[in-house]
Amino acid sequence: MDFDLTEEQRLLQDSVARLLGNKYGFEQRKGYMKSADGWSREVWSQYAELGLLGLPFGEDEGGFGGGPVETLIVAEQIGRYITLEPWMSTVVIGGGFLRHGASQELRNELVPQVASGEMLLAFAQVERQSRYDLFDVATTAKKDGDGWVINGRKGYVVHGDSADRLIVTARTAGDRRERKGIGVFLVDAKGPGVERRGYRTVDGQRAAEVELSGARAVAVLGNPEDGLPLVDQVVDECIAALAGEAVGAMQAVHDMTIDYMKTRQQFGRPIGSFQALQHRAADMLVALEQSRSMSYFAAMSAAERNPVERRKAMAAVKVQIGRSARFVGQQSVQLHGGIAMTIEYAAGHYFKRLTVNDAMFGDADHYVRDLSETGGLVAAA
Amino acid sequence: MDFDLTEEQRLLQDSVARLLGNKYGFEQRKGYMKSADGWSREVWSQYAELGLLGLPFGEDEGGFGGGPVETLIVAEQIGRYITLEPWMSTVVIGGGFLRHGASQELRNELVPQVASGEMLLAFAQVERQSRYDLFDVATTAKKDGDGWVINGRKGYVVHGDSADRLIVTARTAGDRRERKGIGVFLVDAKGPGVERRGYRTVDGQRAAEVELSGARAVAVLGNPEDGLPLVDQVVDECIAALAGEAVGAMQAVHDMTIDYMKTRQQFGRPIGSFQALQHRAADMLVALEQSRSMSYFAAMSAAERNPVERRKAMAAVKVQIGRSARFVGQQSVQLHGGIAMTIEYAAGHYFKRLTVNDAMFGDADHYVRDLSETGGLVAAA
Amino acid sequence: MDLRFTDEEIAFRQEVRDFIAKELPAETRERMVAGRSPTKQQVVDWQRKLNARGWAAPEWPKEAGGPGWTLAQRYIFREELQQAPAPSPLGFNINMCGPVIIEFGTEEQKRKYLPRMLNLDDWWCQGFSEPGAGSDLAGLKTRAVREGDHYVVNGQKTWTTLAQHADWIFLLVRTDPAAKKQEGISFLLCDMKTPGITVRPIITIEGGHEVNEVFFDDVKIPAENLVGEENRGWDCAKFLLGNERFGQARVGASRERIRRLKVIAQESMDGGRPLMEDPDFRRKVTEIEVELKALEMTVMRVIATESKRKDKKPDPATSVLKIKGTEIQQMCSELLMKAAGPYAWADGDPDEEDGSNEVDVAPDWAFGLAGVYFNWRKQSIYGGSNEIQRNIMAKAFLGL
Amino acid sequence: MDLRFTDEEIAFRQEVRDFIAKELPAETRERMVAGRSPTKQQVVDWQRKLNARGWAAPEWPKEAGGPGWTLAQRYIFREELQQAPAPSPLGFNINMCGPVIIEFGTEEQKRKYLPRMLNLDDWWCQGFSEPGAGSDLAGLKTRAVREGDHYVVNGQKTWTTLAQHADWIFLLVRTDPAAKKQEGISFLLCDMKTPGITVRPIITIEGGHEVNEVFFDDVKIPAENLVGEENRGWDCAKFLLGNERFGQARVGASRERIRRLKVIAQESMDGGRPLMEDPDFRRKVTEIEVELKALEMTVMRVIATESKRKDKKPDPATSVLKIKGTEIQQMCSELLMKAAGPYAWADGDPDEEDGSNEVDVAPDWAFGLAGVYFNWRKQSIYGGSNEIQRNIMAKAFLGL
Repeated sequence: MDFDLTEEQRLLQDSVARLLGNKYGFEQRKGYMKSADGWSREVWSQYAELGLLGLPFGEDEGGFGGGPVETLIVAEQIGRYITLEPWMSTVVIGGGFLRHGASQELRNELVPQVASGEMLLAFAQVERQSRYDLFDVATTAKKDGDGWVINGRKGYVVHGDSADRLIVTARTAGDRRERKGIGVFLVDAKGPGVERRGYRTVDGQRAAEVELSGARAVAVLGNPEDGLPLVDQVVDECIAALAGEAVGAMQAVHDMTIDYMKTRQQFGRPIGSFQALQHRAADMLVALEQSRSMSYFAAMSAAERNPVERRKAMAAVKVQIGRSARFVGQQSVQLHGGIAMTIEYAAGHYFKRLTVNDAMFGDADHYVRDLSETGGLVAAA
Repeated sequence: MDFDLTEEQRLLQDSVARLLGNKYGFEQRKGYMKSADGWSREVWSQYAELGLLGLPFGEDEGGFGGGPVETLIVAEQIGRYITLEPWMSTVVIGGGFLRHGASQELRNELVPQVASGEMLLAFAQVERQSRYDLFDVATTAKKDGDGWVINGRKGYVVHGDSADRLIVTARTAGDRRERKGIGVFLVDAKGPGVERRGYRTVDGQRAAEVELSGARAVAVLGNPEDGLPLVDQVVDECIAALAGEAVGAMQAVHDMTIDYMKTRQQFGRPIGSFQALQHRAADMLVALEQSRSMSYFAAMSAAERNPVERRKAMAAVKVQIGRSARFVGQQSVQLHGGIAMTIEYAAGHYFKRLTVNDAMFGDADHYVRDLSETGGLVAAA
Repeated sequence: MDLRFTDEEIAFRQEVRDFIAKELPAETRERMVAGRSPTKQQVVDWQRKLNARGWAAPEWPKEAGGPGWTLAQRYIFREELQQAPAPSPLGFNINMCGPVIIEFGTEEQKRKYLPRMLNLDDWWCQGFSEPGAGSDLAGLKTRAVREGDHYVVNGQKTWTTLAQHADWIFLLVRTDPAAKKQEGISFLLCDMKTPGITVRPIITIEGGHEVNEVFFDDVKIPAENLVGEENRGWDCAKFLLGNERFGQARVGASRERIRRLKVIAQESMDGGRPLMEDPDFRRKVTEIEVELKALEMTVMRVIATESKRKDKKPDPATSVLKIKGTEIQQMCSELLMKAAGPYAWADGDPDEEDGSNEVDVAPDWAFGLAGVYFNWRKQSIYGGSNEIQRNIMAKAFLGL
Repeated sequence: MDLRFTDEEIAFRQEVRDFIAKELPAETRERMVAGRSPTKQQVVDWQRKLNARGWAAPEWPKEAGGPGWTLAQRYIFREELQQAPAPSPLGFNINMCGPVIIEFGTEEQKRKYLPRMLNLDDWWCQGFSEPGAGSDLAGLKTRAVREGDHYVVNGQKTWTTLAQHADWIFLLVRTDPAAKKQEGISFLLCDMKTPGITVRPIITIEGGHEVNEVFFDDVKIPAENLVGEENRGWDCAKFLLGNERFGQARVGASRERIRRLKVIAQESMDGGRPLMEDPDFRRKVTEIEVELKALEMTVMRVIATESKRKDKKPDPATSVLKIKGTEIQQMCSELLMKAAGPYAWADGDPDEEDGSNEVDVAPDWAFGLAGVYFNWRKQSIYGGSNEIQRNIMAKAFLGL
């Protein structure tokens, strides 16, 4: 049992922190948000240089050879600076599908492009009726010659507007809510039959509403008749990364709040000298530390072989992180008072990111139900 | 809309407060608890003199002619002094069954005895499997000549050990959890076929485990084939009274806590000067005031004719009162610190009574489920 | 003790309800149902309809142009507006500045301002808060120096709600810097077109423009615009703030939100069934319904007590109403966002007049709900933060 | 970063588990499963079995009679005891007084006391708290005056846990009343049979006898029973209190309670099905399971950090462990009571040796559970109340 980083991991952490420290001041971030993409191509190319875009791929295929701990390290920095680039979509989710679902040929083609920053990926999964159920898929994929033709509508496709390829879940067989019969397809985002309407989300990131009308898949990821286990695995890896992001964001906004409490004067003294607010800050710290612990558990469990155990672990992670993020986010705003309600102040942006982070792939309430229906973490005896 | 008491109501309140102020000091209460009955026959006879035992009965039959507001007034004082006498069992529940379920003949016989304090009643309803479902009844009543013969086992019969008559729910037809086929029977507590094992409950009151083996009913209350609506109505009236009791107890323990906070010194100053504890006390006050409001709603709703609306209202009352009682009870102990953990200090006794009060006829969790399953208080639109 | 409304009150409620049903424009209602604020024009139009009916200022005395209602009637009226939902009479005019002029103003001031307030010919805004003052309102620094028959004002106000719509501003200024904190403050009325006033928007976290900074740079305000005595403006401020007896509970508004929530949670699917059938979600909704019912009873208690009170001191229960009222409203906004799921997250200013779901990135019922949730976090901060309310309860009521 | 236990550690866990399975008397286990404290004799017997195996004092160094374990082993060992459940090594001996003697005691004191502590030949108790001192421990008033080769002690201690079983007491006394609060305090060892000592039970709200008042009336304690220097007893106290690094988390104990809770909630019917199938109840249980998993990871982080720390300062994470650990334990006790329903309410001292459900007024699995709930409210009060923990975090760690 050892929570220390290896020398290599420490270097990774330092280099990401240094890059974002230079490139992700609040004003810089605002500039990226206002740009056409909604994020920075320059930062993206520096990600590529640092190896962050090849992070999860083997060194033999041009990657960094990182595992869940390395992902956690990067994700935490991303949360600390609430960055806007499509790293989670392209590298964690997209990379996950390539690693676990792509043919060798496809990997050979795409991994170098992803690692170099040329290829952006986005996950088109949510549908209007699906809410957080990964298996609730109405979009269809029909065999047509050697290929597949896809029809349907996907919503909240994170970074779907700038993506080069979309990773689309579509039903090849069965009823809408059947667990079998789901396939995962790679679709050219600019190809025929794909219409995208990009928009900004409340946390300042980008997403798209995507209509697929006879779009042809350029590749199949995994088993087109039974792709749900693949989706589950990739989403679980993403949940572990999201946990890191949330911890980074909570730490940053908590630090910001403590600093503010030390300087902001009310009734002739710093507000941090009021005991009721001190206790609130202490409770936020408890929530943060419990979440940090849980982010380690998430990294540990991302590699768990038994999918039932892995899903349970990630459900627990979502519950802890989501509850903590809600509390820390809301209270950071409350302790700041009015100033945190303005768009010109960073705290509110952390609060918004933490709110969306909680709900990505299902919020704490969703997972507490899931976990309780599957017997929880402790067996009766 | 008028929340002031009438002159007569104020007199009632004053006289009960005066009696209990004299007779229910903490040491006196301890004495009653240690006595054979576990409560005071002397106080009981003074209840009779003040008319409290005839409270809900018409003046024409020797009662006080009181309604839900009068019951609320008395219940609040009972909570304030956490008294031990069987007033709730005999007058609110027993009286309720007599008023709504007894034949004129039976009323003529029993009301004067109840009002004078000679006749004690107890409600034998809970069974080992029933938890809080009033309709879950395994005890059976079988017709035998003109009468009914009862077999079964009842638990947590409050004041069942000192009662003269037991009011027993028993199944005359149908399956264990059917809503139809439940009868309510009056049984001589000392008669053949009745075995009682009295015990003290955690809140210092008395209860009994009762075995009924061929016990003969001395009377039937209401319709023996469909007695559940009668049971519901009486229990709802009791819930309104329990709300008053809880408000009285919360007020008393909150007052006690505030007093303690003003005098108890720690780190060279009264603990009431610590802002974190002040805010806790303020939150307790919010909980108390919301509960007081709800106790008025309970009194208003006790007379509601539509049983569905009445049940919903009482469910809401249980939820608000139960949640508040838990918070106020736990925090009173916490703010006192160690001293409230001792049996020689009153605060812990209020905490225990509030805990049991919450769970009588179902706790807040039970009723929030009930209410949410029946559509809540606000219609969708 | 009689806890029911009288027959007259019940008839009055029906009268209000009928009026709203007949007069409230459908567009206004729909916009508000969607969780967005009514537009300026919608507020003005509605205020004028109310004024035509004599209902523009529920709390004002008859002689000032009010309807002469009992507290119960005022409560019923406001509750019906909230749950319609319809715009409330403009608070700056009707509940803030108006009552101060009625209580402290000259006859001349009453004649000049009150009728235009009632008819919303003038939109007022409030110049109290300043940067740095926060919960410590009396720490204000904006200076007013008397020069001949004018005050010359320099300084800055902040969190000035809807100043961009305003024709007039009422403001607190420091007229005697040597005096103790609460003394040396005066209450002035100022035309927003006076030279030297600059309004700068503050955009709130969800992207809305609701509040502003207002800068005063050698702004000349006629001395006749002083309300009450010079250096006694804190009396006006206390009166104004204490006037808020049960308005912050907003029971009707929350009831309307819960209704809406139930509709949305019926539309929104979760685990293959309507979200409203999920036991955990349903439980949460029920818990707010219960809190709201208790709050409603608390409001009625306050009203019943108020009608008999002689003094004008704030009731400690006001803090209960503020704390619970805002907690319930915030919880409603959170559950609405949750009900909408990922489709709540499309960015867009919910108060933009044009709406912004035109590219159809979310179902209309879901659009913008996260924004409302973010925006409503302000409720536990403004109007005396909920922490300040707890201080008040502990000190003023519990004597700690 | 490697977050798993090593193979050696996993083997060690199995060894402990096997030992417990073989040696723990069924009666002891059953009593503890029912939520009751083990009897004095059960504790003594078990401690002696552990001692025979060399496991009586997991944290002691080898030379003092400890097993020389790593922090991870100690954690595993304690967790296995808790979740068996089996009695832990007696805290007063092994985690409180023993370490103080090891750190500050003379060779003579070590020889005299440590072996008897390990074997529970002497049962120790703690004389720290005093009436009126509460969270402000250093405010203690019990006086010790040096007279020749004795100290003469007068005063009163309170909340003395299991003093009724104790052969010896270690206590803090004031030896220099003129010195500042934390100075002038000394740490003494005292035979409970010394004339002038009176033990008076304090009965706690559920009816149990667990704590006591201990009165000292001209009690003569040999000067050789002073530990460390005179007037430097606060060093010993701080060391003792700071020694508590992760013990208050009690992860294993809570895991055992959750297991038990699941069994009971499976027995207990609710709405015609096992309570464990009620979505709301199940959710509550799941929420503690999640908190407990996070806490377990936090404990492991503390252990991993501790192994590398050089200083002996308390880790701020200790407060997290105290707050969350006690909240979880209290929540377990509350859910157990809830699960039992009305049958939890039969009164009876859960620690009575004879048990008290003999008249069969409740199912055995339900009996006494309300009492445990009431009793466990103490957990957020003692050991530095959870409010004090928040003060510590705000000041020592956040710098507020």
